[in-house]
Amino acid sequence: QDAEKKIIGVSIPSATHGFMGGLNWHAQDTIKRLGAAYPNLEFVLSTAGDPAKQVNDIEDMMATRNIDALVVLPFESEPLTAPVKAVKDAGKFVTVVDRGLSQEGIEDLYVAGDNTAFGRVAGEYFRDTLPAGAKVVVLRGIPTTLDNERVDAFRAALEGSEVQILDMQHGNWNRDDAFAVMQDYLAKYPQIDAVWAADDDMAIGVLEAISAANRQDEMWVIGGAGMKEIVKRIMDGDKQLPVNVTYPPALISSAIEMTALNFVSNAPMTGRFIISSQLITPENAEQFYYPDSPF
Amino acid sequence: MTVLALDNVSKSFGPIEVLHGVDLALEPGEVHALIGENGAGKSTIMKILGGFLDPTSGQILLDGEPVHFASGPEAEAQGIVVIHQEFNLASDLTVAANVFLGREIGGWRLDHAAMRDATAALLKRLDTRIDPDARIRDLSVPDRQMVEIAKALSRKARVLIMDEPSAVLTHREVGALYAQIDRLRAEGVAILYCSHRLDEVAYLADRITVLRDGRVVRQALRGELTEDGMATAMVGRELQDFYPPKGQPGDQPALEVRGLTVPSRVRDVSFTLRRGEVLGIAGLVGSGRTELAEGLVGLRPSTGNIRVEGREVAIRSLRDAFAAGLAYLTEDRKEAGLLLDKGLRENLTLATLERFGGWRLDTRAEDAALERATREFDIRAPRRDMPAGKLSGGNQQKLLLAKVMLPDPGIILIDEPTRGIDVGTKRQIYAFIRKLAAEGRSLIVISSEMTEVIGLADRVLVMREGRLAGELAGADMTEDSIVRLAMGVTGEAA
Amino acid sequence: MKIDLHTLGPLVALVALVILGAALNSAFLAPANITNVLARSAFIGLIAVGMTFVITAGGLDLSVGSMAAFLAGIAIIAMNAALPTTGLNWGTILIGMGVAILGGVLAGYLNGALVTKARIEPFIVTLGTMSIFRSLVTWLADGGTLSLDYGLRTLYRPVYYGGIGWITWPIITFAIVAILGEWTMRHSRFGRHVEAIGSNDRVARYSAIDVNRMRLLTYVLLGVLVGLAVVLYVPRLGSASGSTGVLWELEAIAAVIIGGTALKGGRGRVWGTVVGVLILSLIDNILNLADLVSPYLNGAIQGVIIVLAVVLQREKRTAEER
Amino acid sequence: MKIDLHTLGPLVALVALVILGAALNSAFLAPANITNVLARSAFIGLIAVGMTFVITAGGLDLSVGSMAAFLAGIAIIAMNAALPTTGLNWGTILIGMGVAILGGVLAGYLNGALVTKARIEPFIVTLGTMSIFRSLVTWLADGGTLSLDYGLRTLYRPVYYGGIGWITWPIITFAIVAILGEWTMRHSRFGRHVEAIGSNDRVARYSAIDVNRMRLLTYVLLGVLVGLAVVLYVPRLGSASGSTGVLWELEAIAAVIIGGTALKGGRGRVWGTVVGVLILSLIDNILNLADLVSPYLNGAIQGVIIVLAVVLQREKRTAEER
Ligand SMILES: Nc1ncnc2c1ncn2[C@@H]1O[C@H](COP(=O)(O)OP(=O)(O)OP(=O)(O)O)[C@@H](O)[C@H]1O
Ligand SMILES: Nc1ncnc2c1ncn2[C@@H]1O[C@H](COP(=O)(O)OP(=O)(O)OP(=O)(O)O)[C@@H](O)[C@H]1O
Ligand SMILES: [Mg+2]
Ligand SMILES: [Mg+2]
Repeated sequence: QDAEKKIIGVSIPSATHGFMGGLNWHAQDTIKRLGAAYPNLEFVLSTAGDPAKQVNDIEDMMATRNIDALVVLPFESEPLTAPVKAVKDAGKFVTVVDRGLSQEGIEDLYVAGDNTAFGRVAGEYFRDTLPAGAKVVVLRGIPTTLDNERVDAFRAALEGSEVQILDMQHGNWNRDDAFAVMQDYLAKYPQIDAVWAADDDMAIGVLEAISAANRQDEMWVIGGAGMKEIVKRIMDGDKQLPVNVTYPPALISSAIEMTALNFVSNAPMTGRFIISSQLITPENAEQFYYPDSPF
Repeated sequence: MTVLALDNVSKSFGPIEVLHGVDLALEPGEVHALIGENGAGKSTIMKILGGFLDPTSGQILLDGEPVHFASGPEAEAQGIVVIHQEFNLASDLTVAANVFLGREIGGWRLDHAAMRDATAALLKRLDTRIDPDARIRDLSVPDRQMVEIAKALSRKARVLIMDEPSAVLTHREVGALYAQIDRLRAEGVAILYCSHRLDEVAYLADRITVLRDGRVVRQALRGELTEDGMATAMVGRELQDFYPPKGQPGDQPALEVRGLTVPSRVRDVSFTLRRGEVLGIAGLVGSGRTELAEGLVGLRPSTGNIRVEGREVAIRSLRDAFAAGLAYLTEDRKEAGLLLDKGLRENLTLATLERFGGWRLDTRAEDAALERATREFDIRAPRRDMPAGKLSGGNQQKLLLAKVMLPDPGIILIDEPTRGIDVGTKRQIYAFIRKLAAEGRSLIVISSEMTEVIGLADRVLVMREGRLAGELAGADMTEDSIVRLAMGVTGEAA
Repeated sequence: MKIDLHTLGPLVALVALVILGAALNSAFLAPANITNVLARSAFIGLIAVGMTFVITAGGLDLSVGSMAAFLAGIAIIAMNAALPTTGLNWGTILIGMGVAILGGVLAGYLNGALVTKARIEPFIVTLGTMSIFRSLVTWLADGGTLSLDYGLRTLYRPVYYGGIGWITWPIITFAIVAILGEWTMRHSRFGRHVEAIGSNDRVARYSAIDVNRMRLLTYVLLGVLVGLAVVLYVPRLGSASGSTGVLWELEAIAAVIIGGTALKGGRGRVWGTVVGVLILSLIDNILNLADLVSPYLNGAIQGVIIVLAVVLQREKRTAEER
Repeated sequence: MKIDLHTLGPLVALVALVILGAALNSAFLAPANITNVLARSAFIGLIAVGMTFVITAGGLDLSVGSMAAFLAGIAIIAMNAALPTTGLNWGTILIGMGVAILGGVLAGYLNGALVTKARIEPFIVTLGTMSIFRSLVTWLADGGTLSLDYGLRTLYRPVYYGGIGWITWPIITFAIVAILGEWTMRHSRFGRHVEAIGSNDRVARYSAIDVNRMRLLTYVLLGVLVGLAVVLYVPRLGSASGSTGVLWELEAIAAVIIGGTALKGGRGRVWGTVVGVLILSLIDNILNLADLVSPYLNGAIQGVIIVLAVVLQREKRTAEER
């Protein structure tokens, strides 16, 4: 039994929208589980509402909690690069989750989803499913780099096809905003064949707006990230929600777990783990369904 | 040799002309008194001279030359200093900061010591003990007025315009003010002085201009007009006896106060007010008269035993006092009396709204009440829908009186009833107070005007440093004996 | 009747926006779009009417957005919890509505009591409760979303989407509350007292008005209206989360001030507030309907229009004064 | 000397927090932690000192957070653009600093001019410019992040992290600005006039004070201080985006009011503001020191502490007034 106590700091953005909520839940759940399993591991969790606060949190972990490892999901890549590098330079084990730092080679372990694939998989589905001349509208997230990556990949996938993107507005990964934007799309465009809502929270708002306008039969909606309600409806074969694209919030669990293993097992845990986005279809939906998660 | 003059000046607010072709000339080394009824246009003239208002027609002559002042400060740069009827002090700032506001002493760093010393010297000259470092909001109304005067004295004035500077002052402070006026006159300053205290006009003025309804109706030199003559010229008719005859108070006690204490301001005051009686309360500034009244009506936390009509009542808020039939008219009409930005109607009925309609306020009834009040209290407003703050000072006071009388109280506490009120109206108010007493109501009149207390009250209580210093009645009520009690001087010759 | 320039200014801005909208897109004046915009305005609208009273009495409430999220959260939890006992019927929904409104009363009372009894600056009190409510709802939702049971949601849905013809319930509620609010401000004792307190609270106290009680009441009224907004909000998406109602407080305060109510109190105009709310919703709607610019710049256009709407109103006022 | 209870109240709260922090974690009082807390307080601190003047003069500025993001954005763009010409040296960084400060002057001037010349309520003006700045920086960054060239960032880094021993430049800057601010408020003509304007602007006007000019100056001063905060911020994170400086305005205003400056103006306490800023930073720091509760509830604890800090101060005041 290794008596030495190891402290692992976990710094993630706070739960300001559905996906982050799921991620927060998975992080806390994993910490609770691992804390019980490995008594010599201690975890410090902090959540931040903006990049500057996240840098503060990391500084505090270094200065007052004396962490041995840091698991960080950067709020934004650029501003977190230097502070995380400082942690690495202090000889700590660093795991970066989901959003890569703007400088290569800082982290020991990288666990991420694939934003480009997230947009591409959705885009390919649109391209392959929709007939020529079909019209789609897009709801974007909060203006950020990762939203840009997703949207660019989506657009690239549709390039050359006969599918036309009518409009792209920001729904800010928020149900209410998405509802309002979709209502206005519906007022503005007499023909819409499909909607890419890019996030399941937004998809919920979009679906409400469509059914309020009684146009359920005209269009289908694709969200993203595999929210349990949406996955359930895919499982049930809902025509309005033919498929979904994964971007599992559970990737934080893998990251924390691998970091923990680095201390409790002999196998060195380093490298890059990209969890690519997959298409959830009615056939495979069951394996993506986590009824206990809040997301 | 005229310094400043108005030449055929008229002034309109909207469609209403309030000054009609006024001529006025101020000479150096002379005190020029401007008198007239409430709303006659005195303050308007002063504001025009001071650059705070533009005349609608006519011109202002400075040293014989026509001038135009774009603002008050511009006129002040020419040596024309105004003490306004309403306070012009920033209440978050200290006394010294206010006195030197806009003309601070010092280079990069303000010279606090110099300003404090200069302020202390000015205040000393005015014979007051105000702390130059006190904040204005912590000062009493008279003290604020003394600061205003100190502020005006600190400017190098060629022309000093004073709009009712003495209205809120007591005896002692008025003396200090006169001394300063005499000094300035000797230094060749031209002074325009407005007051409703005719004795003071007779004492101070070298020249008197009487204004009625925006017109000059009389100009006179010192000694040409008696006080009666002034009153007659202002009102336009003969005025008879100033104070109405006193009545016969009943024997039943209307209000019994035992051991009333307002923490740190009033201690252990007991008295009885009989039905139909007018009880005066006199005292120096800061003697705690206002606090006594406010403690009595629940506006300040107080302890003690109060009986109304023999029944013991617990008064913890003004609402309780209303329910017990007490009403209180504050001395601080700008800060505690009227909503200056609201209309006359809203102000009149504010304290008694439950009498005007049920769920929906009955504006008709309110208008009718305003109609009655304007008649009864002779409130002169150019327009019904104007904000109360645009009324002339005296008319604001009348509106406040009307507001307090609206609930028809049985016991009425009036703090400084005639502050800023013209002689004619004063008489009306005195008669009114007497009439109320004759109807069986009981009144407490707090006043800093000794003659008013003596002329009006059946009995007078004198306060000193938060305690009752004595009680005087009948022929014992003389200025001399009141002052003795108020100052704590005993024996015959002090 | 005298024309009130304070209310007229924003009205001009509103009309200008309507004309702009109609010119940009013919769908703008279609009944469906009008229904959408009005119904969406209802939440902020109800809250802003309450806020008008709070601000008129010299107060402020930054917590309303978080409060709405919190109330929506507890209402959903209550309905889900009651469902097994009370069954899938309107009774359960009434329980949820009751929880939202009662919760609003308590939350408003909390704010009001801290302001009047503990004598803390309203800005600080409601900044504090804003954090508290927001954090409580996130905690209740475990960082995620609280969702109403699917059956209940289906039953409850018509409260947002149904109505009399195209005039849906939110529109009706908003209209009634606006009329009652205007009436209360103009014609009731309460409104008169609220204006008096905001104008000069010392004068109000010397006029035997229970200043603290009235102030407290304005916060409670606002709380009730937030609760009512929640009653209409929950059936729309059937969920609440930490991101519900973010920045509603700023929108509500902005609507109140655009409408001509003075931030320092003393002068309340409920009609103006209604116009302000409509201006703000219309800006969003028009930006979505027209392909004006990069969506990144929507915020800038919004900002410019808000300032312009108020310029229209102020220009008049300066002329009136000297 | 008379003891000022308004400043004493928050000071008590600050001391209580320090004791709490030290009790929770021995590392709390270590120089490294103190440096961290003080240095990160500097951004809000500088802004809050400026905000003290704006609020004291009876104004308000909601745009500072967005303004900071915008200024950081243009400073970064300017440095990146200048780099090929001027090379990798301090000259380039000085250009960036100049752009930030000059931009601050202009942005402050814009706010001030709209408030004083166009006579629009400060709340609305700065709500508008808040949207505008935020949206401009998002647009400049094309929805993503504007990053400073890596070489420049390395060169610039010591401006945030370096200093004299553990007293880093941000701490030094904040200390100097706080002292100058306090001095200006207390001992300069400008400070005196600012207080007079906030207390009663008619009186100020009658005292030959150019009220509009002074008000405008407070906004410009605040703009400059926002620019200065940006000069320190850029080397810390090396980037700017739409999420930079979100909610800084609320934090700065809260610090000012916790410090005892009245929201309605007339009474400015720069020391109090400094204490308020430190209280707010310490709350965050202490929440990170110990795993007190669910992170979801951090906001609630924060809210409670803010209200308590002000209760401490108000309790005293009521006692004094009675
Ligand atoms: N700004 C204004 N707008 C409208 N009317 C005004 C304004 N200022 C004064 N008035 C009116 O002009 C008239 C003259 O007012 P003024 O203040 O000069 O009277 P006054 O002689 O000073 O009276 P008092 O003795 O009561 O102070 C009054 O009827 C008053 O209501
Ligand atoms: N330290 C103070 N802080 C606040 N208000 C004060 C203070 N001292 C006096 N006042 C106010 O000033 C007014 C006058 O109070 P003062 O103690 O002079 O009583 P007074 O005997 O009634 O004198 P007078 O009626 O002549 O002004 C009262 O309204 C009182 O509330
Ligand atoms: Mg007058
Ligand atoms: Mg008194």
